Amino acid sequence: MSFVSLGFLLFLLILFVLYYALPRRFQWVLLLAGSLVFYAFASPKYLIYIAVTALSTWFAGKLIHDAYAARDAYIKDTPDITKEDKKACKEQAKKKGRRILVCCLILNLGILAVCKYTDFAIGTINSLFGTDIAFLRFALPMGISFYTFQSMGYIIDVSRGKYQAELNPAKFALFVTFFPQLVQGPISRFDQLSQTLYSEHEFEAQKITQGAWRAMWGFFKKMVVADRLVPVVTGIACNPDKYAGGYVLALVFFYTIQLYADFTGGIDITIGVAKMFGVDLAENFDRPFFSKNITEFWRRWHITMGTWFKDYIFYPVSVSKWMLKVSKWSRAKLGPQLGKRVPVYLSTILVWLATGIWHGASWNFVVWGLLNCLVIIISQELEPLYAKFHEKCAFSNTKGWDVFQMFRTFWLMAFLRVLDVYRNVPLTFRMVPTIFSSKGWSEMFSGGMLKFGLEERDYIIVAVAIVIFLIVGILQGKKPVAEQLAEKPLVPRYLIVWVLIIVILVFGAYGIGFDATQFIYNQF
Amino acid sequence: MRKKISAVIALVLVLAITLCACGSGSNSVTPNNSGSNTKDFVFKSGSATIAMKAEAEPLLKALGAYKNSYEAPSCAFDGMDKIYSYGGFDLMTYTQNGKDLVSGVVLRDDTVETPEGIAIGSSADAVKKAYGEFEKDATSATYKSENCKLLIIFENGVVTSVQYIALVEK
Amino acid sequence: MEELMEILTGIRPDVDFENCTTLIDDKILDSFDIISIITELNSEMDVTVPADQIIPENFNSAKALWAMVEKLQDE
Amino acid sequence: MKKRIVKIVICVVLLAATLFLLQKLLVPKYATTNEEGILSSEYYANAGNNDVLFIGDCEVYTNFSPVKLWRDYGITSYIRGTPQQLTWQSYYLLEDTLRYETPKVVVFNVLAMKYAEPQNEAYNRLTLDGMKWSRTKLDAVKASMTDEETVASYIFPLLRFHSRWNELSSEDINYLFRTEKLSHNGYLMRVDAKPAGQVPDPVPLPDYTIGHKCWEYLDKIRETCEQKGIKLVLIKAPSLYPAWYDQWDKQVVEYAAKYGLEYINFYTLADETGIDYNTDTYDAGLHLNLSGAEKLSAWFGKYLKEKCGVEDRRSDAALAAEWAEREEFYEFMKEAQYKQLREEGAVTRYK
Repeated sequence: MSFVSLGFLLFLLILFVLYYALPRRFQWVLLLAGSLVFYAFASPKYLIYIAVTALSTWFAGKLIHDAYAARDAYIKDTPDITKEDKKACKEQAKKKGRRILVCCLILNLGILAVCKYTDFAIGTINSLFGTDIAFLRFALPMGISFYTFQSMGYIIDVSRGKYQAELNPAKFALFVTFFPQLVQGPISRFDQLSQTLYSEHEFEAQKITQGAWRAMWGFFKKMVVADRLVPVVTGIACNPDKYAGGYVLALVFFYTIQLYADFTGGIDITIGVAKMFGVDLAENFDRPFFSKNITEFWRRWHITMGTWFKDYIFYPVSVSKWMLKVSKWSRAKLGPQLGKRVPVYLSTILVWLATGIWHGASWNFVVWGLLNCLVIIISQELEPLYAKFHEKCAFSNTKGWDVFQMFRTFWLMAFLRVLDVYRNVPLTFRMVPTIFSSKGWSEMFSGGMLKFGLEERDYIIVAVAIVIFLIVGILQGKKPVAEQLAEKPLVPRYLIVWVLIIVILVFGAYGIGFDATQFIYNQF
Repeated sequence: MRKKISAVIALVLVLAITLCACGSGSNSVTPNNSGSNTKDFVFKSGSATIAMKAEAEPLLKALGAYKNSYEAPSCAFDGMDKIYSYGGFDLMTYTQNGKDLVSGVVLRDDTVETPEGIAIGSSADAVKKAYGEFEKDATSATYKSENCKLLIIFENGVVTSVQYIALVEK
Repeated sequence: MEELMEILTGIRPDVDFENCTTLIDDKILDSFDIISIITELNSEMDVTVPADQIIPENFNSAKALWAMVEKLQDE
Repeated sequence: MKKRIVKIVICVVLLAATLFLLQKLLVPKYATTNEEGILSSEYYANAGNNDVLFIGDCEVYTNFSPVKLWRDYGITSYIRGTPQQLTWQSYYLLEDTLRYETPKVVVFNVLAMKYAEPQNEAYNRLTLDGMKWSRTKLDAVKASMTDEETVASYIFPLLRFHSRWNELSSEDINYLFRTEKLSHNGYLMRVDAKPAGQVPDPVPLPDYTIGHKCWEYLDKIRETCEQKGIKLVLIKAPSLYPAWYDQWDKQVVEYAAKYGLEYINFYTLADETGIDYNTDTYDAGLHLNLSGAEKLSAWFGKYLKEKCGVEDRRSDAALAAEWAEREEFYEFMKEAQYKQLREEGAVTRYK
């Protein structure tokens, strides 16, 4: 049941009415029931996966909790405990916790790896060794990458003693299966989400309407912009021989807009819907295309994924004993200046490899990850050069320079993202340079772009929408737009909402959206 | 030590159970050898090669005078269905964006045959040899290529009709 | 404490470690700097900082850093 | 708290009103383009007192003239036909009509039996959108939907026609709240003629068996008529193209014999009805023009009177007045089309 469907709206309506009708203490139970129904609709066969992950993680959490409780009890009960004895007991509990953690990680990450990467591995083996192993084509349960990472984050935090484990299995199941965040994230942290997930929520009109506006804004981005661009993007990407040169540049641009609208739109719907139920989810985007360099971009795009990788892969790896040995060795061998960099860059490469693989089971995602890493390392290296440039040239800290930097970051990210669309690394590297050839440019501007089922009106709508994104982005800089909207008097406030609903219904690219005068006498 | 081993075994067991429930789904990318990509079936008459969905105008010139032509509003929407009878076969066209395209060719008698040598009156075995197997003692056989569906109808083992039909997505 | 200050200024000379108390919150130190600090602490002062100690409270100011180092040393 | 509820109610009502208005604006009007779309909605203004009900596709609404049947035999009739109206759609239109009146005779044209599953979305819309909302319409929508359609897009046509926003023409504005009367109790008149000439032989089919869904709904039509004491007559209109294969005809004849129904294949009665395919068809044999339809109605009126006992109701003053109005509109349209034919050489609009 995708977000953009009447079924989902109906499901939401029923759940919303029940949520605020039933006594408050049943609210979180209702959310759990709603989430399971949502999941059953989306992929009934795979309820078992999410159940296994939820139960195994909850059980591991309980075991660790018991182990630590036993440790604390032991220390408390033996008043005259010696320092070594205390240290030994702590060590022993820590080792037990670690063992349970490792089992839980193997099980859940194992399921994710097998479901998502078996065919990828088979494909690679086939191409490397020329073998012909048949694809197993395991189906991917919905949201497996997101809820698995979210649960693993929880169990790692518990094993680190960051917070207490959740002993009530149903409450924990809600944390894993909470329906809005199942499809596209955000990857929440238990200590933040549990504050509002389980608490009782009054019918706060203000918060609910702001949640509704946020969701509508998400629907606008998804239905009016993202879905409208799908035919152009797939049209160009799937016929590389027919559409080269200028078309590739159009593909790069439109795919980035579509991805932005689709992803941030989906997250807006998620956060908006959750807010309507009084639950606050973590923000996943912070006006990403206003960032002036790549590192800043990756602090504002898919924030929860970035922080997840940083907290659970980047830091542990770069601080692990093995890595410290490497840094000692590299410092000795290559001298302090260079030696200092090795551990940091090594862990960065590792993180970006993991990020790439996590995005999808194919080589183009791996290469995309590594390219991102390369750009980050280069910009890190050029840091001193930039610093000098800034002092010397006055122009560099004016508004104009900021805009140039944003422009540069946008296009850099756009070109990296095109790997996603061609889904084939050599093809991408062959197609991108054709932009500079004369191919396709003239044809494109004389009606070539109308070959994908999109008419001029569609491009106008997309252009207007991009301008609206820009304006809202600038407004968002000062204060979240939903709050600004709330402050406005009644008439303009509902006028904006009213126009938004009409724009979605009329200009949305949904249904049998073909030219009506043609529809009676078009040619079959 | 024993406890540890049992934990690992339990773990592997659970992993195995969930994976076998891993029914083969269809949503991952299926290898895309799109249908039978054999060369398109075409019909030849004199110097003209008639392919499905090709522009009708040049073909009409090449085929020369026709015995009879009939034109009726296309039942399936705007534009006109046209049928040109050349005696041995009929050529049918439909209109798309103002242009007439070939929608089909029907062999009417045994004076004409397909490039593969099949005509009205040929035997079922000849058809099998020319185009490939079909269901045993079926009353008709269809062979698909990129733009064309070749339909051959039988009555007790003898070909009674041969038709090229353009595959127009509905 | 002086040794710690030496390491910090070695990595980021442009940052005023004496009295800045929002090194993480204002994103003055990024993940690169944090890792460099930890590896330096390990090689210079033989202190191993476990991953779960990498939290804003410990890294927001030089004093907080020093408190963490002392805690780790006597464990 | 009360003020807040009032505010919300006003906003919701305002929004609903604008969406309804928007829907009215964006839905095709079928006044000057695709006029057949108006047929299914025009019935409701003329419901009641129709002794004969024609149900079928374009072969009923172009080949029979209710005004001619009234003028010559005093028979009151209505044609509930739409383009490519499928067998189950004919059944549901019958069921819909029975909510308003009970005719004495129902005439069903069997050409639709060649389609055994939903054909395409555009024709479905033409048939179903004009129907008034009822349980019957819901069943009709569910039975006719192709897989790309949803029930919601029928309940809220805005979801379907929203993409017409930039094809709006003056027609959409003029006919926002009124409809154009184009049919004569369901008959769409065309006066021009186009001789059929020689129609090519039909193309053999691999399989002639009529689909299960058609028999299922033909049974339902038959059973409904039996329950309501209505006489069911099956007909096949005399069109030359597209072909009505003998193998199909045989199956219908067997069905009619099995249930004691009358089945008239007008194609075989060309000489009796006096149909001449050089002067009586406007599109080379697919549909009859006015003169053809009147010839066919003259023959069929006699049949209805003698075989089905349909009475002559010209003595009823109220009905006579009503039909006089219809005759006047009939003559007005006839003149308008002949005038356009004389001046422009072709008939491009109904009025």
